[in-house]
Amino acid sequence: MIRKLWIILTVLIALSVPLFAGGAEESQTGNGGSTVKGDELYSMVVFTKGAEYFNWCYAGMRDAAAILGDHVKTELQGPAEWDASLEARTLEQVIVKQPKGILVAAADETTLNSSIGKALSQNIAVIGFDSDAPESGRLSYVGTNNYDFGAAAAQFIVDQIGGSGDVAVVIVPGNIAQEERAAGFKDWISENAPDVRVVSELNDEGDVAKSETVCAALFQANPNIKGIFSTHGYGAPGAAAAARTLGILDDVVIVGSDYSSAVIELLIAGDIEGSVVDDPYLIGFESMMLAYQAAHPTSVPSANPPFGHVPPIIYGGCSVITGEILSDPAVLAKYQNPPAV
Amino acid sequence: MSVLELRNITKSFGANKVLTDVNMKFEEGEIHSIIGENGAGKSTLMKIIGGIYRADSGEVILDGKDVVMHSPIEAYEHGIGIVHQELSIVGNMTVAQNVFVNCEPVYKAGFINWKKMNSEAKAALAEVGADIDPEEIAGNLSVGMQQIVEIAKVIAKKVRILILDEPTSALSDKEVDRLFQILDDLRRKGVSIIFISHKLNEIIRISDKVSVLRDGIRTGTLLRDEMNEPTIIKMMVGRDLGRLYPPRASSRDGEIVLECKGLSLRNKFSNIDFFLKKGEILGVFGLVGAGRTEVALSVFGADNLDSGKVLLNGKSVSFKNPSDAVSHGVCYLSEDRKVAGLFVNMEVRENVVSACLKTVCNKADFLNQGAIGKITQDYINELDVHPSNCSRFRIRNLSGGNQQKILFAKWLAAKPTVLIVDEPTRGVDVGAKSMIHSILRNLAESGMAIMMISSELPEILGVSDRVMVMSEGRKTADFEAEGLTEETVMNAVFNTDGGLR
Amino acid sequence: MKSGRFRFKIGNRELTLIITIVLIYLFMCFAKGELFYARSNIEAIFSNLSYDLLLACGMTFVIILGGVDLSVGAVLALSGIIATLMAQSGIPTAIAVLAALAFGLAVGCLNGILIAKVHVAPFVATLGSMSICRGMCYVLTSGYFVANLPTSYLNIARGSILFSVPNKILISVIIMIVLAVLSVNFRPLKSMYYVGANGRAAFLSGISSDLVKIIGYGISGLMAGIAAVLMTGSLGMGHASYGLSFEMKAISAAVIGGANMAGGEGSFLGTALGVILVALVNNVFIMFNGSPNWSGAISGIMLIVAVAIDMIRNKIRERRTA
Amino acid sequence: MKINNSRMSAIISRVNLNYLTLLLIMIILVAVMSMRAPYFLSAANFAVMVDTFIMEAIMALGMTLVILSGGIDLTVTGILPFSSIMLALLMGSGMSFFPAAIIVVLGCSLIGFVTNLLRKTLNLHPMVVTMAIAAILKGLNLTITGGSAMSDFPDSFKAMSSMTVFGMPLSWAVYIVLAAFFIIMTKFNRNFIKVYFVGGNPEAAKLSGIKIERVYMMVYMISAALAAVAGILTAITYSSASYSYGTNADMRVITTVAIGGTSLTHGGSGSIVGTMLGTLFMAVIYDAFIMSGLSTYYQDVMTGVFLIAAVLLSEFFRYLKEKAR
Repeated sequence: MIRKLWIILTVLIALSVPLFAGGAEESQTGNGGSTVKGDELYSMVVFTKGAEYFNWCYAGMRDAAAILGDHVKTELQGPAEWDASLEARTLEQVIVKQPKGILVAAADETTLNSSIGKALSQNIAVIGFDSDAPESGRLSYVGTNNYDFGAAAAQFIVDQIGGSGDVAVVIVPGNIAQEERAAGFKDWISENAPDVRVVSELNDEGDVAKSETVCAALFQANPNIKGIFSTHGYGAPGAAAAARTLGILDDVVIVGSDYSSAVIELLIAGDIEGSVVDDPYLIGFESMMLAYQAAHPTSVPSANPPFGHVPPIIYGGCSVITGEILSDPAVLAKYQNPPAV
Repeated sequence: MSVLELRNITKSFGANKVLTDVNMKFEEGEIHSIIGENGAGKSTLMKIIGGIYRADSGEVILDGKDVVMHSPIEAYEHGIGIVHQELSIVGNMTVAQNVFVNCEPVYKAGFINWKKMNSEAKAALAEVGADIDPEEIAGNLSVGMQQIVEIAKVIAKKVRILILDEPTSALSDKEVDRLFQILDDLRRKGVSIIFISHKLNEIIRISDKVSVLRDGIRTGTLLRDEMNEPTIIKMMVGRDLGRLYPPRASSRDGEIVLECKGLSLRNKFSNIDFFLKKGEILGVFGLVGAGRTEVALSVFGADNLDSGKVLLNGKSVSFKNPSDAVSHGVCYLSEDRKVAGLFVNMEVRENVVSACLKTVCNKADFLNQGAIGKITQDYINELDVHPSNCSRFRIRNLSGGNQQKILFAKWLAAKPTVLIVDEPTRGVDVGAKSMIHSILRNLAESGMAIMMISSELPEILGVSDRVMVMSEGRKTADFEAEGLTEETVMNAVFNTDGGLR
Repeated sequence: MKSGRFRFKIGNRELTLIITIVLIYLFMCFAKGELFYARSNIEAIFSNLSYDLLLACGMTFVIILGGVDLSVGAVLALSGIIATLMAQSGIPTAIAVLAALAFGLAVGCLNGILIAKVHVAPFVATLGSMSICRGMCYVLTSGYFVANLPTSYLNIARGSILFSVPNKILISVIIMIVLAVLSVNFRPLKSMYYVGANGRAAFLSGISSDLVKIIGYGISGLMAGIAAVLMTGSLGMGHASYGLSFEMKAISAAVIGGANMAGGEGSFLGTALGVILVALVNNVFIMFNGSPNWSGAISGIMLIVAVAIDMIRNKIRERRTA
Repeated sequence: MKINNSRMSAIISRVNLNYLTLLLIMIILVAVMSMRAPYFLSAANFAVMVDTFIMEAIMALGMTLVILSGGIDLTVTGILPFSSIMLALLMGSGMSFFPAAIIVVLGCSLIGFVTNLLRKTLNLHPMVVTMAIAAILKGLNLTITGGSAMSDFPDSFKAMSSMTVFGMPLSWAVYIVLAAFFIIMTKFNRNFIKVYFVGGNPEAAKLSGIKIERVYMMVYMISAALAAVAGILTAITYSSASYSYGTNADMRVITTVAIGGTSLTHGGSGSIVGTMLGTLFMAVIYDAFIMSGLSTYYQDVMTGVFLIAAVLLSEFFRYLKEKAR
């Protein structure tokens, strides 16, 4: 009996699906769901959705879209896991929605190439940001020169430790941006600070608690350690916790990357000395503007027809923020209120 | 020349010598029974023949050739098939698949021929007199039916040497008759059959020869005309057992302890009434699947009741779970000791106190190891468990009969006033069996009310004071045990006017 | 009292682990000298294994019951976020902490109910709650840190009430020792072994196996809750990514310590030794500047190595007795 | 008419309620989605939806066998990237595609072999061993690649990403062939049917003369080989190889198999067809969240909810069946 009922129910509902589909045209929801005629959808695709950095990027994108008009809709997509193939799949799914433009932070340099190519071939403007896929044919890239980013950290840390001593780098292996930062860091030191040695590279798997573990062990293994640079946003809080447990917060210089409420708090408290930051909000904002520009060609001749003219690369700068800089309430306000996503 | 000959087989597990210099010959077309107490080494011997164990020394000679087998598969290849004591039915597969496991009929390309498999399974089952749908899922069958499938499975393999390790423990008498007919047929076809059983009457009925093992030594082999119960028992235990069953209750006027009225559970049993008196043993007889165990489980709180009343000492009770029942002094000794009775990977002492953990704790709920040790040793001595220093042994290292004794110890330690025992002597040899019977009687005499569920009619008649008969979920008769005959009981079993199912 | 009420049997596996740990320790003392055996290094090792110790404890319960709990990492993250969000918004610390513990307990009990009452496979039930909890972390925080916590909250983990040992070490070690002692003779804990060894038999013996299971999973969740409070307090912030793959570490540690995934076997002392062994090897790894690529594989490698050593020891002993 | 009726009821009685319910939920989901997102019912979306989950779909076939045998295999998350990296290495050193692919598949099934060997000799639960092996493979993958993606493939290989077979992408064709193969084998091949026996009751299977260790070896090797195939297809699709591929794929695959009705409690019950339904279901969910514009944060939550719901339902039907008996 139950069987029969179930079968009948299934068949009935199956038959009614086309009815639902028919009604789709008139429905209307915001935030990139379905769009009414005249709306334009722009999608941001990232590789670790939920990372605070990308939230800032998306906030910039959203504000840019608001300036461009009510008809410009945005969405943030991407897998929570760090998996380039998953990101590529998400990108392909986004393409089905036929957005006007896609902003991509690529999980690695090559995996997304074919998906980006597919989007371009369907007249969807693709702008790379943060992490580039240089051979993909993306119209433009907005981001930071990660090599310089690492060098800035090196300069700051060498300055703080007085030009001599041992330092270490915290890194998640396999992330291009972080590898470049580490390379920039090490190269700058070997060229400019002969008395400073990079003694160790640590993997904290991008996890604050793990970072605490590895840093604590590092401080034990190398009592002469004077400074530590984390190439990503989660390393510095972990290193600070380790130093706090061992009571050596005042003896080591901890420099992080990017900003988050946690990093800001630690900077103000003086537990970490500095953090190298670029401006993810601005990166998102500019990427959105470029995507819109590319999607709406003007009379200016373009290198990538049928898209509008956009510059191939825009590098934003980076700077080191410290507790001192943040003591200015105006500066602090900028970092303190993370946008809701 | 013998089909199979065992020469000087010796086998030890650690320091424990299980078989010593055993010699035996098995001829074509004869049924050769092996009997012995638990721990006498029968199962080990069969496992050596079946390739599951290897002997430490001695030879297994097959058709005059010394063979060494490393696995059951090789034994099959030599034409040796075993119906194991533990069922080897896989519950989630169909009956046909179980019958033809590992030798499915296939097309030339190697694909299974389902049609042929089902029809051949049907034929194989018909051969053992069972009308079972080969496409039925085997797990849906009763234990007795599964046992028959198991037998069909081995017979279908066309073996030359067929070993049956206690095949009748889950069968009704009718099914046993049928099985013996089949064995007869096979014997006539020249198959040599090795039959292991604890049931003396069965052995005498069917065997051409019977070999007796005691403590790993063959004490003798009897031919057909030399067989009789006293001789065999004497060879098995090395002494006269005297009376087979204990005396009946000395007094029959104890008060009623447990009374059940109109117990019903959908699809299981309906309208069951019975009562238990202090000092009495109520025997509950029925074929496998009659609903006896189900009634016991429901009374014990392990299953639901749709309707009916349970009165304990005149007060209405309804046990929500076994823990409730145990704390009221109602205990249930389950039929399947490995699945539902003992913790085989835990120590003997841990098993003994498992049903009375609360009583061996101090006020703060900490176990008193000293008390546990003492209780365990007391029961080991009282029930004559071997070896007597087994308190810290793991259960799996004990023989079946000793495991059963530990199961008894576990429930006795819970100090029950009402004890329900379900097939208390399943898979237990004559010596241990009579011991368990006298334990039951002693318990009753000491004021316990006992309900004994059994499918062995002689046991029911010999041990009980009153007998209740169940069939297909209904109670069909109540008898006084004194002077009751097997025929009367069997008539009651089959005199049902349409069962539940 | 006399016949060893608190008899603390050291099993073979524990002995293997103790020998291994002592050998590694001695080796490191020779190789690195003061650097290694300094109090601060020992403290560093212990301070970092405190979360693992708690989760592995809970996991040992669950494994003894014959199950597995994949949700602990995610429950840790979510309880941490709940507590920090509450503390951040000015709710009294005590209430925030209790909320975290209660949440952990609740999720654990729900797992237990699904497993005991509805007979869902432990792997599936806890995989489901893992997904749900991890998802909820991001729903609640959008991936932002929850920082700016009151000092009273931070001090739970950072402060020190005894011998200037940080509280988080103290709390987890005390919980561990209490459980290790209780599991020997305390009836409610002892019944876990019965339920794990044979659930049906335990039920028919009058042990409420369903309840025991629910409590076991509940404790596992509670441990995750406690670890969450300690972790967020020690690090000074809550985040959705906390506790990633902690369940695997906890399972490894318990199995290294001799717990049997089939149920009925496992010891808290062994688990503690397993956690210590992995932490020690991690420390050694960094002392010798090992490649960061391999740091994630340490617990897996140690698992295989430890079990293999134990097996070889058993073989040798068997041969000697034979 | 009467014959027709009885045949009808025979068909009805054979319908698997689990699968039917899964189908029902899926249809409802599709209905709701197509209401929310106009692209949902389009052919393009269907293609993408299948693509999204094709790698997991392939691995789920092997995982079904492993779970049917009563085990579990977490190594797939390490083998998938490992095979793509090995392929890149071999082809980078000048080997042509087919020999390289064959070596990779064989090499990865060797990992399955070793996994099973360790499980057996150390007497460990498969979950624990496979977890350890997965961690070791990750270390290996990171070391070989140094963390960056490898794209050192010849152009002929890169062209394969747009290759079609009978109008289908290569990965679909591979999946269809493999799925058909496993459906037929689990129904008709002795060796594959043994998996059910071993999962249902290993002791009984052993006594029935089945070499159960050989069955375990087979399923772990198949699972590893299929993960290798998935890795090769991933490399083809993206013309790259990276350690990051397949992160958490083990959990997605197991979820798929569990939703498809293969039981992790009662070994030996479940089927490849069920897994295929589960795959479709997961593909719909993963696609629906992106298409609808709902926050993908809820995707994890919903997967968890559906996983538990699916298992609850199948337990409910099991209960109904038991009650009816």
